[in-house]
Amino acid sequence: MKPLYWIPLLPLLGFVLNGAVALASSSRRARRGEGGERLPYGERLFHGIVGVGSVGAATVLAFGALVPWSEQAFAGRALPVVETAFTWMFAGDFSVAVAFRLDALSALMLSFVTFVGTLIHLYSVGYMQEEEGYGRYFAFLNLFMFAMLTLVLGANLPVLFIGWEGVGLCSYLLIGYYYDKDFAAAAGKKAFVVNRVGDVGFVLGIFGVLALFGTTDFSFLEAAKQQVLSGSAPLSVYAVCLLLFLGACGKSAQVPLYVWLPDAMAGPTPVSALIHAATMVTAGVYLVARTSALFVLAPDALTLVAWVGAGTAVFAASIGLAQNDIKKVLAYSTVSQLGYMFLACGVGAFAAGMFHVFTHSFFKACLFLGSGSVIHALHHEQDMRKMGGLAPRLPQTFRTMLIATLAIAGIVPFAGFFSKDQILGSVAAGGHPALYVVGVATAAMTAFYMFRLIRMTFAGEFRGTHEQEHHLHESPATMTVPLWILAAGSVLSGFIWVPMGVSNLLPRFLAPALAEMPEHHMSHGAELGLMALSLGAALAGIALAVRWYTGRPAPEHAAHRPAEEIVVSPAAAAFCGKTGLLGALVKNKWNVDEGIEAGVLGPFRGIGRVLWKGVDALVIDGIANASAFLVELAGDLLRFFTTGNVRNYALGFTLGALVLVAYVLFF
Amino acid sequence: MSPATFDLLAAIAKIAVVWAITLAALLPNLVWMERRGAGLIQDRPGPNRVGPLGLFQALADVLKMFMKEDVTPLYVDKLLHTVAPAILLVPALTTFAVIPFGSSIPVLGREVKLVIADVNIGVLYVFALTSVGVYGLVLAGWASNNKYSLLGGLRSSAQIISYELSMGVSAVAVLVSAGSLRPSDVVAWQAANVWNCVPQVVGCIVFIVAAFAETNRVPFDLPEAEAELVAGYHTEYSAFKFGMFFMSEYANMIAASAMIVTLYFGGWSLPFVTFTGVWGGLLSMVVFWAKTLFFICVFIWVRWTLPRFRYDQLMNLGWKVLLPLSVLNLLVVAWIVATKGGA
Amino acid sequence: MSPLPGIAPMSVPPAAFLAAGTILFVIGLIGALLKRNALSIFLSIELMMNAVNLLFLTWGRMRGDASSHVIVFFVIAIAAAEAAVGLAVFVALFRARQTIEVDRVNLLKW
Amino acid sequence: MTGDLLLFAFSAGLAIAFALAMVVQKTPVRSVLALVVTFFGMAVLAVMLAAPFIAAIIVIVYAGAILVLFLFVIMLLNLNEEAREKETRPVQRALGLVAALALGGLLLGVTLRAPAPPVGTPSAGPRIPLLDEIPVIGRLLFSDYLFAFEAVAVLLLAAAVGALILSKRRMD
Repeated sequence: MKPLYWIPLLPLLGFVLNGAVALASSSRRARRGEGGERLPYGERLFHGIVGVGSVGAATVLAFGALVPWSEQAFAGRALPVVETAFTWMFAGDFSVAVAFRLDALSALMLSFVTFVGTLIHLYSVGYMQEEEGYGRYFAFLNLFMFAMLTLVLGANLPVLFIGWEGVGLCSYLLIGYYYDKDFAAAAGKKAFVVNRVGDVGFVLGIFGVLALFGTTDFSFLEAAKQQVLSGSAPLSVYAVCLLLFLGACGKSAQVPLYVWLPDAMAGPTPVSALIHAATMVTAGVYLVARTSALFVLAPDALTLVAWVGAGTAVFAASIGLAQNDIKKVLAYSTVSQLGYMFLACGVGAFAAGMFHVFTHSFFKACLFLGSGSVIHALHHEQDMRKMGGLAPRLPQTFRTMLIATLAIAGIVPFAGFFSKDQILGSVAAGGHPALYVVGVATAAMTAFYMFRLIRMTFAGEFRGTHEQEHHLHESPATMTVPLWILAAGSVLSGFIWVPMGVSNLLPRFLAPALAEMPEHHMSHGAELGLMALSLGAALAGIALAVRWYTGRPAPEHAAHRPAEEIVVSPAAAAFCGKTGLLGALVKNKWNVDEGIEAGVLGPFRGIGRVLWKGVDALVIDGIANASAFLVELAGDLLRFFTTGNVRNYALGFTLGALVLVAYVLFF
Repeated sequence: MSPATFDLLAAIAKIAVVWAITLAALLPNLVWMERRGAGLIQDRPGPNRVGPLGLFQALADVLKMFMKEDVTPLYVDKLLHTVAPAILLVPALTTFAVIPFGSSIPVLGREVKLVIADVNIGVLYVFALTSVGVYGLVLAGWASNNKYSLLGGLRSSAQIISYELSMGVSAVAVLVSAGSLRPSDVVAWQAANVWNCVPQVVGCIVFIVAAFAETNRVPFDLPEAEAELVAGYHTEYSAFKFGMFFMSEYANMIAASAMIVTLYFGGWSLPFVTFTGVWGGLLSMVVFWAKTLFFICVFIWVRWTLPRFRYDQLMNLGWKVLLPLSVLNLLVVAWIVATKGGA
Repeated sequence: MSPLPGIAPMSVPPAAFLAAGTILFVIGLIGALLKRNALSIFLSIELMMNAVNLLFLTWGRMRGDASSHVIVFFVIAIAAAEAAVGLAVFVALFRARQTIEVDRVNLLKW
Repeated sequence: MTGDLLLFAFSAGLAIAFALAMVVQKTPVRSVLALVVTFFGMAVLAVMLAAPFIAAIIVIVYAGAILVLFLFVIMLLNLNEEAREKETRPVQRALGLVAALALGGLLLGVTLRAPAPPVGTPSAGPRIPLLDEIPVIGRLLFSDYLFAFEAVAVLLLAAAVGALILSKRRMD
C-alpha cells in the first residue's frame, strides 16, 4: 500500500502539469492575439487525461487504502492509521507535523470525495469542451481535489486548515472562472470574504484547542472523550466549540453566513456540483463531526448547532420555493440540506449527519450535473421559465434527475429517505418536538420545490426560443455516464443504514470515530409512524407541485417574451398574491443581502470613513508630514557641509578618526 | 662544517649549476636553435657562416649587441627606460630558484635536494614573479614615449593578466591533486603516481597555451607584432638594452618550459625508474633538462608554424575558452580528490 | 637559510613591525589627503590598506593566531574588488569630464 | 639575529622610502612603481612575520594585478604629469598634513601601548598555531570564515559586473 500522502499528492501533480501547460498555452495565444475559441484537440486531450487521470489514480489509491482498512474496521480490529510526512513547524514543546490520518470518518469522506470527484472530472471533459479556459479549469479542479483530500486526511487541525483554506481558494478561483463577467468576479469575492468571517472563528478555535489540550493533533479527541482538560485553561470548551462552529458555518453556508453559496452558482455547473454541493460545503459538517468529542462536552453549544441547522434548513427551503433560476433552486436546496446535517449533529446524531452528507453528495451532485446537462443543451439558459417540455428531448438527463429528485424529496426507498428519516428520527427521539416540526415542514417544502423544478424544466411545452429548440440535444456520454452512476448512488447509498435494525453498517463503522451519545430508543411502531409522517409530508409537497406546475399550455408567445413576464403556474402566482408581504419576502430571498448591506456594511463604511478622514489623513499623515518637514529642515541646514570636494570629506574623516583615537588614548 | 655553512655552500653551488646551464649553455644556443629551426621549417639554410653549422652565430650576435651604440631617444623617461629591461629579465632568471631540477645527490653524507630553495609556496612564487615581469613590458612601452610602444605595453599587460588567470587555475588543479604548493612535492607526487599530463590533459593543454601567451611568443606575440606596431614595446631600444629584452624572452621560454615539465611532465622523474646515488642524481638532472629542451623545441616549432592571433581572438580565447576549461578541470579534479577523501 | 617559519621566537621586536606599519599608514594617509589626482589618492589608500595588513600580521604573529592571515586575505580580496570598480569609475569619470583631478569634480554639492 | 634585524631594517626602510617617494612623485607612473617597490618591502616583512603565503598573495594580487591595472588605466587616460597649477586650497593642504601627522602620532601611541602578549611564545595564543600556514588558512576559510568567504566571492562577482557596466561606453 502506498503511503496516504500520495492520495492528495497526485491531484497536486495534476495541477502542476495542467497549470504549466495551460499557462504556456494561454501566453502563447495571447502573444499571437488569438483567443475566444476552444483549445486545439491535443491540448484538450492532455488536460482531460491529466485532470481525470490524476484524480482517478488518487481514487484508486484511496480505495486501495480504505477497503482493506474498512474490512479490518468491520472486524473490529482497525485503529486509526496516522502517517507523518514531515515536521512542519515546532516551537518549544509545540510541534505540528504534516500528517495524514485514516479512520472511519476520513474513510467515509475519502470514499465519496474521490468517487464523486472523479465522476465530475469526467463530466467536465464533456461539459467544458467549448471553453477557452479548459486547461485552467482542470488545473484548478485538480488543485481543489488536492486541498479537499488534505482537508479530509489531515491528522491535525493545522493540516486540516491548509485544506480548508485551499478549498476556499479553489472555490474562489472557480466561482470567478468567468472572471471577465462582473457578477462572477463579485460572487467569487463574496464567497471569499464571507468565508473569512468564518475562518477567523476557526483559527481562534484552533488556538483554543491548543490552549485546552496543548496539542492540535486529533489525539486531543481521545483526551476530550476522557474529559482530560489541561487544568486552568483560560478558554471554556463552550467558547472553543462556538468558534469552531463559526468556522463550520462559514464553510457550510449556515445562517447567517450562507449568503455566498447561492451567488457561488456563477461558476461552471460541475464546479457547483463538486464544490458547492457534494464536497467542500460538507467540510463544516465534517469538522463538527470530527470534533464531536469536544462538542458533547458543551451541550448548550450543541443545542445552538441544532437550532442554527434547523433554522437554516427551513429558511433556505422557503427561499427555494420561489426561485426561477435552476441552479439557484439547487443552491438553496443545498443550504437547506446542510441545515439538516447540522440539525442532526446538534441533537447528537453525528452518524446520522454524516449519513446525510454521504447520501446528499450523490443525489445533489446528480441534480447539479443534470441541471448542467440541461443548461448545456439550452446554451447557457438557466431560467426555468424559459424551459419546459424537455423530458423527451433529454431522456437520460430527465430520468437521472427524477431519481435524484425522488431521493432528495425523501421517497422510499431512495437514499434521501433513509438519511433524512434517520435525522428526523433522532430529533424526535432526542425529545425536540419543535425541531422535529421544523424538520418535517422543511421536508415538505423540499419535496415541493424540487418537483416544481422538475415540472418546470421537463414537463409541459417548451417556452424557449425556436433556435434553442432547434439545437436541443442530449449530452455526450462523458456527461450521461456520470449522471447514471450518480443516480445509481442516489438509489443505493441509503441502504448502508436502514432503520429498525435491517442494516447497521454505517453506525457500526463510524462509532469509534464519533463521540458517544446516550441512545434514545423508540418502539418500532413510533418509528414507523414518524416515517409515515415525513413520507406523507413529502408526498403532499410533490402533489402540490405536480398540480400547480402542469406547464401546459405554454403562455402565448413565450418564446419571444422576457422571462419575467412568463407565468408558468397561474395557481402558484395566485397563491403568492394572497400571501402578500410574506410571499414578497420569500420571493426577494427575505432581503438578507440588503439587510447585511444596511446593517453591517453601511456602519463599517462609516467607521472606515471616519478612520480615513479623521485618523489617517489628519493624525497619521500629520505625524508623517511633520517628521518629513523636520528632516527637510535639518537637511536644509546640514547640506552646507556637502562641499562637493572629496578632499574636504577625507579631511573631515581624518579629523573624526583623530578625535576617536584621542578619546581612546586619553580617556 | 656546520650545517648552516653547508647549506649556504650547497645553495651557492646549486645557483651556479642552474645559471651555468641556463645562461651559459642554453640561452645563447637557443638563438642558434631558433634560427636554424626556422630555416629548417621554412626550407632554407639559416645562419651557417659563423663557425661550423653557424654555431658561433649566437656569440657574434651577443658581441654585436655589446658593441653597438646605446641610443636613448630624447623624450623618453630616462629612469624607467633604463630600468624596464632589467625588470623584465630579473624575474625570468629568478624563477629557477624554486624549480627542482633533479632528485637529490648525496654529498658528505647528506642528501642535497637539487632545488635552490625548496619553499612551501614555490608555485605561488613563480606566479608572483610572472606577474612582476609584466612591469618590464609595460614600462618599456610607456617610457619610450612612442605610441606604438605604448600600444605594445598596453596589449602585453592586458594579455598577461588575462592568461595568468587560466594558467593559475589550471595549476591550482595540479596543486589540489598533489596536496601541496611545493614544487618538489608536486614532482614527488607525479613520480609516485602518474604524470599530471595524463589525468589532467585539459589543464595541461590550457597551461601550455597560456604559457605561450605569458611569454609573448607566437601566436600570442601581439605586444611586439612587427606588422602593426613596428616592434611594440622594444621599438626604441637598441644595443645592450635590446639584448636584455632578447635574453629575457629566451629566459622566459626556458622558465616556462621548466614549469610545464615540473607541473605536468613529472619534472626530473621517469616512469619505472628510481634515481639514487650520485649518478642517479646527475641522471635525473639530465632527464629534467632534456624534457625542458623538448618543450623549448615545441616553442620554436610553434613559432614558425602558426600565424598570429587577432587581438579580439586573443581575448576570446583567453576568457571564453581557456578560463572556463581550466575552471571545469579544477572542478573535476577537486571533486575527484574530495570523493577519494583527500590526496 | 632560515628554517620553516612559524614557531620560532621573533628575533626582531614586534614593536618595530608595528611602528613600520603605522608609519606606512600615515604616509598613505598624507598622500590621500594631499594628492589631487584621484588615481594617486587611490594608490595612497591601497598603501594604507596594506599597512593595516602588516599590523594584522604582526599581531597575529604575536598571538600565534592564524585568523589574522585570513583577515588579511579578505582585505586583499576586497582591495581587488575595490580597485576594479574604482578604476572603472575613474575611466568613466575621465570620459565625462576629461579630468580626474578631484578638485575639479565637485558638482555634487548643496 | 643580527641578520634578521638587518633584513628588517633594509626592507622596512625600503618600504618607507619608496612610500614617501610615491607621495612626493608627481608622475603617476613613477608613483605606481614606487608603490610596487614598497609592496615588495612589505612582502619581505610579511615573510619575516611567518606569513609567506600572504607575502606571495601581496605580490601577486597587489603588485601583479592591482597596480598593473593602475598602470593600464594611467596609460589608457594618458596621465603624464599632475597639473602644475597652484594649490587652490592651501588651508586644506596644511590642515590635512597636520591632521595626518597628529593621527599618526596618536596611532603610534595606540599600537605601541596595546597590551602585547609575551613575545616569543606565539603558541600561547588561543587559536591554531602557525605551524604550516597554507592548510591552516584553508581550513579557517572553509570553516570559521566560510560565510565571509562566500560574501567576498559575491562581492568580487558584483565588482566584476559593476566594472563592466561602468566601463561600457553607452548604456543600451
